[in-house]
Amino acid sequence: MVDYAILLIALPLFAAFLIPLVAMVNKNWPKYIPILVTAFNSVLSINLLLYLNAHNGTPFIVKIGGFIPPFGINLFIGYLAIILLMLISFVGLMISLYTINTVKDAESRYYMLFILLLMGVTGLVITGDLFNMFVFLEITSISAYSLTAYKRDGLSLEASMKYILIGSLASVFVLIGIGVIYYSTHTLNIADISNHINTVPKYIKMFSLSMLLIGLAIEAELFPVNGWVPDVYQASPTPVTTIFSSIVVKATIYVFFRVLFTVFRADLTVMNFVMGLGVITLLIGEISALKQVNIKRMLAYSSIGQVGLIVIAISSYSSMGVAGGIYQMINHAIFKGILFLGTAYMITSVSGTGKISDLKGIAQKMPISSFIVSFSIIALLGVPPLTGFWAKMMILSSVMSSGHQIIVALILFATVVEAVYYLKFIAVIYDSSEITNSFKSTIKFNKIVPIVLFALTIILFSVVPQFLVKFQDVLLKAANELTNVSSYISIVLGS
Amino acid sequence: MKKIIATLILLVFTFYTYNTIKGFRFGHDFLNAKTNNKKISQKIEPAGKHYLENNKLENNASNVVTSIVVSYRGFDTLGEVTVLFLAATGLGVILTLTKKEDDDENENDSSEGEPSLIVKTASRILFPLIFIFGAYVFIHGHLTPGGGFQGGTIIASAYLMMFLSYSNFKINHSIFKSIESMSGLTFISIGLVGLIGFGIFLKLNLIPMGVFNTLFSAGLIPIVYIIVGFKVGSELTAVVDSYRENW
Amino acid sequence: MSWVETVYNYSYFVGAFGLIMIGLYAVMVKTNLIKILIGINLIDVGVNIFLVSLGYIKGKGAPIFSNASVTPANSIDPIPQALVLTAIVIGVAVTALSLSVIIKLYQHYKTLDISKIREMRW
Amino acid sequence: MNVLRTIALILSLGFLSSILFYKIRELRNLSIIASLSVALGFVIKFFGIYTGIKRAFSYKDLFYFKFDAFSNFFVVLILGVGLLAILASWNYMKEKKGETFFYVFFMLTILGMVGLVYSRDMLSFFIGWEVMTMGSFLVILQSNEKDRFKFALRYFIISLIGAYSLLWSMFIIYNKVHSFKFSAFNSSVFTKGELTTLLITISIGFLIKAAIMPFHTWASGAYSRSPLTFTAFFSGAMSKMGIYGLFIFLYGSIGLSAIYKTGYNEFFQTSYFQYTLVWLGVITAFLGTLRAILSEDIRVMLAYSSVGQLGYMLIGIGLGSTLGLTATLFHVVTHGLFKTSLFIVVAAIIHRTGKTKFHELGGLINNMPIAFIATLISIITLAGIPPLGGFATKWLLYEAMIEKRMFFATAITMLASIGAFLYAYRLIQNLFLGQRKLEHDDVKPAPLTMQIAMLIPALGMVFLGFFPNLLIKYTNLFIELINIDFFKLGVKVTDTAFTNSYGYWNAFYLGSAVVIIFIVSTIYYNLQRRAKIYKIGQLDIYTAGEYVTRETPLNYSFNFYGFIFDSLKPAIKYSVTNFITRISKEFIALSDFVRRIYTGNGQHYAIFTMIFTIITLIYFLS
Repeated sequence: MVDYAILLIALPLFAAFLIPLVAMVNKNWPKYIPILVTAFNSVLSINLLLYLNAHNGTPFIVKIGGFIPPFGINLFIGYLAIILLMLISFVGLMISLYTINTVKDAESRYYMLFILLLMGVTGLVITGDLFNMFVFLEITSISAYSLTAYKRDGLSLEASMKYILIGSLASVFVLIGIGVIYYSTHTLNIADISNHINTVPKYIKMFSLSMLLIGLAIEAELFPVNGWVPDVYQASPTPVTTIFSSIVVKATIYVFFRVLFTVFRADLTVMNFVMGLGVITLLIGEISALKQVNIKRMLAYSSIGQVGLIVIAISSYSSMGVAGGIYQMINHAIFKGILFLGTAYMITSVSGTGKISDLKGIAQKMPISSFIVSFSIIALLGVPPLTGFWAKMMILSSVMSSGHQIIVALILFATVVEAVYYLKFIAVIYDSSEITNSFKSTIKFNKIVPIVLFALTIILFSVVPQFLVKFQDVLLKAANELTNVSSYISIVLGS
Repeated sequence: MKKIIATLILLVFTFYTYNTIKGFRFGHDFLNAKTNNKKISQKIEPAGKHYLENNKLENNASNVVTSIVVSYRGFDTLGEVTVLFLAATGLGVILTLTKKEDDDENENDSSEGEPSLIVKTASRILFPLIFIFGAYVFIHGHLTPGGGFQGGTIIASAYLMMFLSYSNFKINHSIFKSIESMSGLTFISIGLVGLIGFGIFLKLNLIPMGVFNTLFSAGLIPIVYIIVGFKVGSELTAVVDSYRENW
Repeated sequence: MSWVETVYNYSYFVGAFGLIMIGLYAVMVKTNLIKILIGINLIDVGVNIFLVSLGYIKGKGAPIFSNASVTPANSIDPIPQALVLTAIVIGVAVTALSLSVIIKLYQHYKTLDISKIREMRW
Repeated sequence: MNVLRTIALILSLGFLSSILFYKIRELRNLSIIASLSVALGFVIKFFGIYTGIKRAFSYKDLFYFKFDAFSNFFVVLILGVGLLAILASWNYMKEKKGETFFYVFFMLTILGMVGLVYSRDMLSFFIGWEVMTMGSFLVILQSNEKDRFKFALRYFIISLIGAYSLLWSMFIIYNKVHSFKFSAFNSSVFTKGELTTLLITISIGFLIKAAIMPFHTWASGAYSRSPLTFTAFFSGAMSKMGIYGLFIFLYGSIGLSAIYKTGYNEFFQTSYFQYTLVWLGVITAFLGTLRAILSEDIRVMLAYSSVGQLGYMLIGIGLGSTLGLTATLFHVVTHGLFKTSLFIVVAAIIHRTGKTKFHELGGLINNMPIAFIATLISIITLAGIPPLGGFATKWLLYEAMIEKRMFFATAITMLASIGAFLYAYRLIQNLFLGQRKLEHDDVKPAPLTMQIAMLIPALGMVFLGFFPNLLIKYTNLFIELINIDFFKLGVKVTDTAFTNSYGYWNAFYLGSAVVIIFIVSTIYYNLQRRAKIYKIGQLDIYTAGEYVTRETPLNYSFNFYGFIFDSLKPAIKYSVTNFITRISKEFIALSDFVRRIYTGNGQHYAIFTMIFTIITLIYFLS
């Protein structure tokens, strides 16, 4: 009985609808609901992992409404989905811990949007239906639009406007793509489409593929279409930015590749194109980050670069590369969680505007968070034997073995560029000359605890080799779920 | 310059779209066409055909589109409802006035832009009629074209009319909010009942299916659509109200 | 098939993509935010028409079995209609949200010109 | 228990205790010193036993380590120099700002280095390499210099470029050989072009760490800005890791025949690649010496001196002959000894006086006699004057170069060693002799631990000067160990001398002769002095009929080699440092240009989207 997996979506939805009623009873209660929901989801996804381990790791489907897959909507849950689910719920839990007493004039609507954003991402990760995926994409983006504008000042409205403009184009392209593919296969189930995709005339298939690729590339922040990203990251409230960077992008990248790999059974020409996009995204992101003065904007460009790296890894199409990409997703989610939350904590302590120079010498006042931030930067740069290094090794070796030596060199070059601006940032926060800013020091436990927990995760991933080996096994299985089309079809449609 | 670029882009886009559409067969009866393609390992009929043929058996709703929207793809509809809910919430968030801006526009001259008496009276009469029409549309969603979304929109339009004719017409926010929440909760609860009872989320044939093509048919579909109608109506009204209040 | 014939036969598709093209042109060229939003709405409408026309089958009617003359065999494909319903609702939601953003933007910047609203760049 | 595991355990315990007791100075320092000396003793104890026998262990078929004499040679250097540096830091770092974490990161660096030296696969080598770089970067940040961040960053970034160059070549190898083990390398699966790429990327990685020109730009800043006792370790042991890496990659793994495959020159009997290495070494030795001569800051001078000395080692590597490799290994030891000693002397002087420039100091011989003796012995070794060890290096090196018919290069190298004498002389003349500054009258002698730390290497140098053959006996063995079996052993060793095809060098006889002459002349001098008691003080002179007071500067020490500087002025502005600074500026300008693609105008983003659409459609549909 794994049908309770639907609770991953149903429960947050229930909670979101419940919040207005709760808020009527007591204004302070809604802020605890996200914690409860994400904690529940964490427990549930761990439970699913145990179930999967007990059943040979074969992915399972959940039928909604009791209809057999090609006719009803189904969920598809395997190791990959569970890894992402655990990531979503864990990061979500940390951020909801952090959010208590953070958002100014915190009202119940913020928590509704927050939960629904997480719900949309969860749906994206587990759905097995193309149109349903579109719906969840829209849920994700509409809640993201609103959360971006949450501060209601000029910057956030501007960012939200740009996001809506580009996001609408994305949804249009996705919808056209879905329409064309529906017309050619007469079905919307991903497995069923995949089963029929070879009967579609090549021209029509490629048209549909490019439409979906464009639409999803916008959501997955690939280069020429990611103009909205830095603005949105800079202007939205920091917990929301953290979710964008840690979770939402990861889910959209997953969807991007699920569509390419499974729906279209993409071949090498497509993958080379995507890899090229990844390389450009990586380079432009890292190079643009070099001269930023605003810390959130710098981290935003860095996220873009990391997205490029993940895309390169997964588009190498070897199981090692895909596994490395998934690994890097996890790493990046944790690192960016620390970086965004940690720097935001610092910035609120010095009441700064978010400029890097505001944080001059902050390390003397806030040693723990400064240390953890620096530590995560070092791990992000891939200094061995920390966790970032192993992911990078997997990615590099797979890209190398797919015959793209130049891309390996470019990745390494981009990492050097990344090191420059990140180390400059460390230099600023450890600058001991003098502190210009006024400093109001109160240790807030709800802020420091998520950061510390994130750091412990890094150490867990880095230091415990037994865990690492087992983990690599899981990663390879997850990669196999993404690349192996025929097993996907047989699991969903039955053999 | 921008125009030239845009035109060029659109020309290329049109070229490729045209080439693609050329491959389509408009109006072709693909539901009943026979495919003898050997590439497919397992032959599965088009989903549309399956819905048309099995709808009566599985859902007992005479409107197949409704049974698809509510039953076969009920999960989508849940998402759709969520999207509207999100839009209403986000709108409320964005349009909430911050206190600083409040002071600038504090002129309450309500009498000047007031519509004439004829408009007011007519809308007062029309309001219940439109309301009932909306209710009719969503109650009969499984029998006739229409349904929860359409009916909800009609109800919201009734409120819109009232907003237009009475500049000081106010709705009770907490009631609307509660309706919104309660209907959403009910929708999910119906889904959860199926999950708890049968292990299937959103199972809609829990109650007797009734007689085909009558009001009491199609299991839980009309009930879900009524809930959706309430929800959409209250949400869209809230949206319109937000605009009006915060302009 | 000559292109005139194609256009004639596929008038729904042509209309749908015509709307999409007009909308895209507005999005790319017009600087007024409201006009851009209208452009987006045109694209939405175009896509919806496109989706509906995908399910159309010549000589068949709506899939509502309220009288006996309608049978599964002479109904059109109902799925695109269900999809369009969802797509319309989503389009409405996005439009409502973006209108509210535009209202607030106007109050803040006192302009609707998109090229002047660029405090964040580079 | 496995020796390797024991050493790892001992060092890790030291590291952990440095973390645990990071605030309790005595406990922390003692535990670190204890762990280092136990490890050192352990290595030395098994040094002989495992000579030639290769003790190895691997973990998960991924990490592969070996305990053999070649590695032990370097490990003894690392642990020894590390021990001395930490000993010296006890007083030097006392009550300084970065004291607490200095030891933690120092131990981290040592751990990484020991790991990389024992590793016999590229993956663990790389991990050790990065840990070392990271640790040293963090140590530099613990100093009190104001501009330490700038130089530490430069060091780290350039090191990262080197490391990634190495990583790239590792992946090129792994992609073909499917193993990271050094021994698994098989040159037959590589084409000539690939081999050339490999050689270039590998050598870039190591030349950067060894600060060979043109990759030396980080060296002067990083050496002079880190805590000076660490610089002793940095220059004395860490810079040799580049040399070690070249050894193990070029000759231990890739092999001479594969290097020859990339292009062989009949006249020089060497490959073009090696020829380039030799010339890089020669240029580095010459220009590094020149820059050292022109430096006014003691620390910068020693930094450039290190650069120049590493150049000598590279020459030996590039030659690739037994003589050359022997010279390099020999120089690794002598350079380790005298640079450690010199940096600790300088650290002591700066610690006591707070001055870092030559012209601010002088006449310290009476205040710091032990430091003077250590300096004297060190610079004799540095300048390559017989009878001390430096001469043996030079002798072997010149012979090796002449053997390969590189006469012009030899001439320049000889010129460079004369230059080495020039700058080394300044250390004596400007620091210890001459006129003492007024404010330095009551400068105390160097702290005890630093005195110990500077004297031990001095003794080592004297010992090596008399018995170079003992070391050469081992270096022959090492060269054998790293699989260069096709070399004929060119250097024969007897008890007191070593011989090769070009001649014969018995350091013991010569050294004894020098000592005897020294004793005799001392006795003679003292007898003479007793005869005429006529003592001349420093101020017993007149200028323009005026008495000279202590305030009058008598010592010529500012801009000491100014005439050389003046003659080279036009050339100096074309330095590599300026070039790299310019490149980085251009790059930042480029990045500023690139990010302008995010114009901030939402409509532009929409247009980008449409352009992307068109590109995608054209790519996929035509």
